[in-house]
Amino acid sequence: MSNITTAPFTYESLSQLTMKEGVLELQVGPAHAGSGHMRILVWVEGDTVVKVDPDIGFVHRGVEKLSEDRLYVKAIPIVERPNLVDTVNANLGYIIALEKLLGLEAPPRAQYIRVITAEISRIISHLYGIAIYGIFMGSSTVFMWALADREPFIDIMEELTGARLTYSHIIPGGVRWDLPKDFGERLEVALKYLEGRVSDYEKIWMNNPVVRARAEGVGILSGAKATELGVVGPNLRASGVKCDVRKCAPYSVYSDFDFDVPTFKEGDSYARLLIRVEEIKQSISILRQALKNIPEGKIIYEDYYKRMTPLMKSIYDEKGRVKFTSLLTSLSPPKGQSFSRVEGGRGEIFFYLISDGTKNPYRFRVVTPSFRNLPYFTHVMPGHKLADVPVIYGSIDYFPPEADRR
Amino acid sequence: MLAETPHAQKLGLALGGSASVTEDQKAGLIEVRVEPKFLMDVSKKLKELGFDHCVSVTAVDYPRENYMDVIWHVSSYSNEELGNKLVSLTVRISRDEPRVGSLVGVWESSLFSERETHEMFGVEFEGHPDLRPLLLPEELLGKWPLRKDFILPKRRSDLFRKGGAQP
Amino acid sequence: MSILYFIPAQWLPLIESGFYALIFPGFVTILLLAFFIIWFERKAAARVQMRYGPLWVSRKTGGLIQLLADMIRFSFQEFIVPEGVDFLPFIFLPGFLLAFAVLPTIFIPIGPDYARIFPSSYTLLLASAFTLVIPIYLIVVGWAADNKFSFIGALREGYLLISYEVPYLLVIASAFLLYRTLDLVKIVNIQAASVPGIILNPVAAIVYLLVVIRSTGRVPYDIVEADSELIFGPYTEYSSLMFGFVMGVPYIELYGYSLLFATLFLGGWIPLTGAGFVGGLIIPGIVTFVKAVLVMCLLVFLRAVYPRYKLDKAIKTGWTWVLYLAFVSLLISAFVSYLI
Amino acid sequence: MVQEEGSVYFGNLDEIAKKAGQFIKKNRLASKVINWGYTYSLWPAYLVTACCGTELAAASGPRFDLERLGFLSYGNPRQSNIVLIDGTLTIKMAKVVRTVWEQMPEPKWVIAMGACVLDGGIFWNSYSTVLARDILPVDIYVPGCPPRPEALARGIMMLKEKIKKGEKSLNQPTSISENKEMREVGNVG
Repeated sequence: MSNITTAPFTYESLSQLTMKEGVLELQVGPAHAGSGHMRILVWVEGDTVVKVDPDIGFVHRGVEKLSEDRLYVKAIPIVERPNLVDTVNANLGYIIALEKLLGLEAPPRAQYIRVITAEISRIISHLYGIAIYGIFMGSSTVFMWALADREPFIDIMEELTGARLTYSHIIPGGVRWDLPKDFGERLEVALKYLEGRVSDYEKIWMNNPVVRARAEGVGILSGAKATELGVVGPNLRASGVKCDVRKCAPYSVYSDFDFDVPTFKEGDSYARLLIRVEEIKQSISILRQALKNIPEGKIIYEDYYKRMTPLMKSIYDEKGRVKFTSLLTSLSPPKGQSFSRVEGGRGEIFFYLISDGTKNPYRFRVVTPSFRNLPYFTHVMPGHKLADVPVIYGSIDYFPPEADRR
Repeated sequence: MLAETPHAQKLGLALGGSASVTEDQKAGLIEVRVEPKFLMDVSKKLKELGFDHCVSVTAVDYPRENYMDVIWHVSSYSNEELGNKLVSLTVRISRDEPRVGSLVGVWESSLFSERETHEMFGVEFEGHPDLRPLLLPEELLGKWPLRKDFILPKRRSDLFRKGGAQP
Repeated sequence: MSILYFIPAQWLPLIESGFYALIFPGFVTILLLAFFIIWFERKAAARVQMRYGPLWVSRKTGGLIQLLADMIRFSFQEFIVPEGVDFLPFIFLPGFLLAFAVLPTIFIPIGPDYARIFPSSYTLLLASAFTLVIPIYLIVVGWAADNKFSFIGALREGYLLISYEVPYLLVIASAFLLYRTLDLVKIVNIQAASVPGIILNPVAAIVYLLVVIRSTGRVPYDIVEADSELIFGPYTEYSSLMFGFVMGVPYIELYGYSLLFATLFLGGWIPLTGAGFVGGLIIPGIVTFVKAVLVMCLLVFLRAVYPRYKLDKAIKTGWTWVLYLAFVSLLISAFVSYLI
Repeated sequence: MVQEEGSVYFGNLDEIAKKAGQFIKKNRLASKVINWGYTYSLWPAYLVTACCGTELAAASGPRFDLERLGFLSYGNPRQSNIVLIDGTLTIKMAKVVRTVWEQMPEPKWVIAMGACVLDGGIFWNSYSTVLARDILPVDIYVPGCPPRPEALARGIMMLKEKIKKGEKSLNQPTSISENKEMREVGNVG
C-alpha cells in the first residue's frame, strides 16, 4: 500500500466539489461513533476520499477569554479542563509561563514532583490514545485493556491529589502536596504491571495481522511535509523529525534525566501507534530515575514559605501540604510577557501570557497539540479509502476538546 | 529587559534594516517587529534562516491606544540550534481597519491559526485561501469575542434572566 | 406412545415436520439460540476484556436474560419511518430477511431419519441457495433507507458478496465432488463410513469458515456494519422492533451456516444413529446442534481478538487467496474422492 | 368511508396503535414488564459533547463496567433511548444534541453529566455555552467536574427508579428554533 499518492490539497470552493458528479458528501459526526466531538466533512468518489474538511469548535468554550477574566490562580482549572486526559502537562505549562512572569523558580523537590506527575499523566494520555485507536479500528478489547491499565496510575494520582483527573496540583512556586510515604513503592508496582502489559499489547495488538494490514502504509506523512505543516508531538516524531521539547528546549528539570527520544522514519499510522508504546517505555524509565534521585527539601518557593501564616506553616510542616494562601490569590505579576513550551502527551503545548500589572492576565494564549495536528485531516486523509479515515484519526490521537479549547 | 543581545543582533543583521529585533531575556523570546509592508519579506527571510514552522498566530487588542498587535510565533524543527528559540513576529495594525497580509504562503502551518484569529479578532488576512469561521457558532460570528470590548458577565445572577436556576 | 394413539396416522408426518420446523431445530430453538449466542458474545468478550458484561438483569444466571430486556425495549419503542425512505421495502424487508435467514435450516438434516420429513436428494444445493439470497435483500435494505451510510454499506455488501460467493460455490462444488452426492443425509453417512469431512478436506473447511465470517458480518469481516465508519451500514435508519429483526438476522444466518458446516465437515450426528422420529431425528439432532453451537461460539469469539478488516483488502483477499484455496480444495476433493 | 392511502395494506394503523397503547397503560402487569425491559436496556446514543466523555469512557471501561447494568453505548440515535450529555453544551453542540434527541424513538430519557450543564460550572460566564435545561427535558443530573464514574452509575440507578415509577421530566423546553434564550446567549457582551 505504499503507492498511495496523497492528492494535492487545493482550496477549491466546496460547492464545486458537491456539484461534481459521483462525489458523495458524508458528514461524519458529531453524533457518530467514529468522530468524537467534531464533524468531519468527507467527500468520497467511489470509495476514495477526495477532500476532508474538519469542522471543529463543538467544544469551544472560550478558555482564553475566560482566563483573561479570572485571577491568575483561578485560570489553572480552566486550563486543565480542555486537556482532561493530560491535565498535569497543561497545568505545568501554564505555571512555567506564570513563574517566568513572576520571576521565581520552584525548589528542586517540587520540580521533581512535577516531572513525576507529568510523566504519569503522559502515560495516562498515551493509554487513552491507544484505547481510542482500538475502538476506531473496531477492536473493543484493546479499548477496554488500555482503559483498564490507566486505572492504577489514576489511583496513584488520586492518592496524591484527591482527584481522578483534574489535579490542579502544580501552583506558582511549587506543588500543593508532598509525595506520600509509600509513593515510590506503589508507583513501582504499577510500573512493573504496565511493563508486563505492554508486552501483552505487542502480542495481541501490534503484531495482529489485521492491525498491520490496516495501519501499515496508511496515512503517510513525510518528515519534510510534517515540518512544513507544523504538526507536533509523537506524530511528528513518527515521521522521523527528532524534536521533543523535553530535549530540545528543556524545561523544569528534564535536563537531569537520561532518556531517548524514539523516532520512526515510516510516518504511517502504524508508526504513530508504535511510538506511543515506545514513549510509555521512556516515561517508565524517567519515572524510575526521578524516584531514585528525588532530593529532599521544600516543595514551595522559599519566599512564599516565609510569608505563610503560622497556622499554614504548621500544616505544611506536619502534612507536607501547601494551603492556598492569600498570597497566591492576589498574584499580580509585573508588566511583561512570557511564554512556555511543554511536551504534553499529545505534543507541544504552547502558552503565551501578557501581563499589564493587574490581577488578571491581559492576554492569555494557549495552543494545544491537537489543534496543530489538524493538517492531518486536510492533507493526509485525501487519497485514502473511506475505511482509512478512522484509522488515521485514531492514530493521531486527536482529542477535540483540546483542539477547540479557545 | 529588552536588549540587543548577540542572538538578536545576529538575527537583526540577517533580516536587514526592515525589522527591529530585540530579545526579551526574561521571557527568552526574540521579538521581531516589522511594518506591515515589510512583513512578507521578513517572514521569507526568517524561513530561509531555518524557522520552518509557525507555533501560533494570535492578536493582542489594545482598544485605548486603538491598535492591534498580530503575532506569529515561529520556531524550528529542522535546525537543532534554533529549536530552542522562539521568535515572535509582530505587526502593529490599526484597530479600525484590521488588515494584514497572510503568511500561509510562507508557513503553511499558520493556516488554521489565522482562520481562528480572524474569527476571534476580526483581523482580515489578505491572501488567505480559506477564511471561513472555524470554531464559533453562527450566532457569535462578527462579534469578535477575544477583543477587549467584548465583556463577559461579571455576576452569576446576570445569567439567570428568567430567575430560578432549577428546571 | 399413548398420546400418539389418539392422533390419526395420516397426521403424524405433518406433526413431525411441524415440530421440526417450529420447535427443534426450527423457529423456537433459533430464537432461543440467538438470545444465547448474543449473550455469549457479550459475555465472552467481557471476559477477555476483564469485565463482567451484562449482569444485573439476573445476577444468578450471569445476565442470561439481558437480551429479553433488550427485546422488550425494542418491541415497545416507537417505530420511526424517516421521510424519504422507500416505504414498502423499508417496512417489509426486515421480515423477509428474518424469514430467509430461517429457511436454510429446514433443508439441513439433523438426524438420519430426515428423508421422511423432506424427501429430497438436493438438500445441500437448496440450503446453500437460500443462504445466498440474504445479501441481496441487504443491498435492497441499504438502498431503501435513503441514508448515505446505508447506501455505502449496501455497496460494500455488494462488493463483498460477489468476491466471496465464488469461493463459496467452489467449496460447495468440492463437497459435491468429495461425496458425489447433494443429499446431506448421504453425505453424513459417507463420513460415518470413513472420517469426518474436515479431515478429508481441511482446506474446504477453512474456506467455508472464512466465507461464513464474511457473509454473517463477524469480526474481522464486519465491514458492512462497521460502527466506527458507517454506524451499522444498511441498518442505520431502523429503529425499535425492526432493528431487533435485522440485528438478529446475522446470528440466525450464522446458525444456518454452522448447521451446514456441522453436517458437511464435522460428521453431523456421528456417533449416534437410529430410526423413528425421536431416535432418528431428535436425539442425533442434539449432537448436530451442539456441534453447530460450538462452531458458532468459536466464530463469535473472534470479536474479542481482531479489529475490523478493510474493504479493498478483503475484496482482494477474496479474489486471490480465498479463491486459490477454494481451487485447491477442489483438487483435494477430486483426489480424495478418487481414493475412497 | 374513504380509505386513506397506505391503509389499504395495513388497515388503520393509528387506531390499532392507539388501542394497544391504551391497553398497555391500563394493564399494570404489562406496563410493569415493559418498564422492567426499559430499565435494563438503557442504550445511550454515541454522542460526546465535551471533556466529561473521558470519564464516560472510563465508566464503560473494565473497572466500572456500566454494561453490567444494561447500559451499553451504542452508535446510533435510532436504536438508543438515552441522550447522555457529557459535559459542557456549546451553542454549536446544543443544536446537534437537540437533533439527536428528535431522531430518537420514544420513550427516551436524558442524563446530564457534569457541572457545566447543570449550572455552568467553571465555564459559567463563557460566551458560547448553554445549560442543558434550555435544550432538553433532563431527567437526571450527575454533578461533578468531571463526575466520577461511580456518580454516573448512581445517576443511572436513579434513572432506573424513575422509569419504574413512570415519572417524566417536568422541564419541557421548546425546539431549538423557538428557543429565544439560546439565541441571545451571544449578546452578553
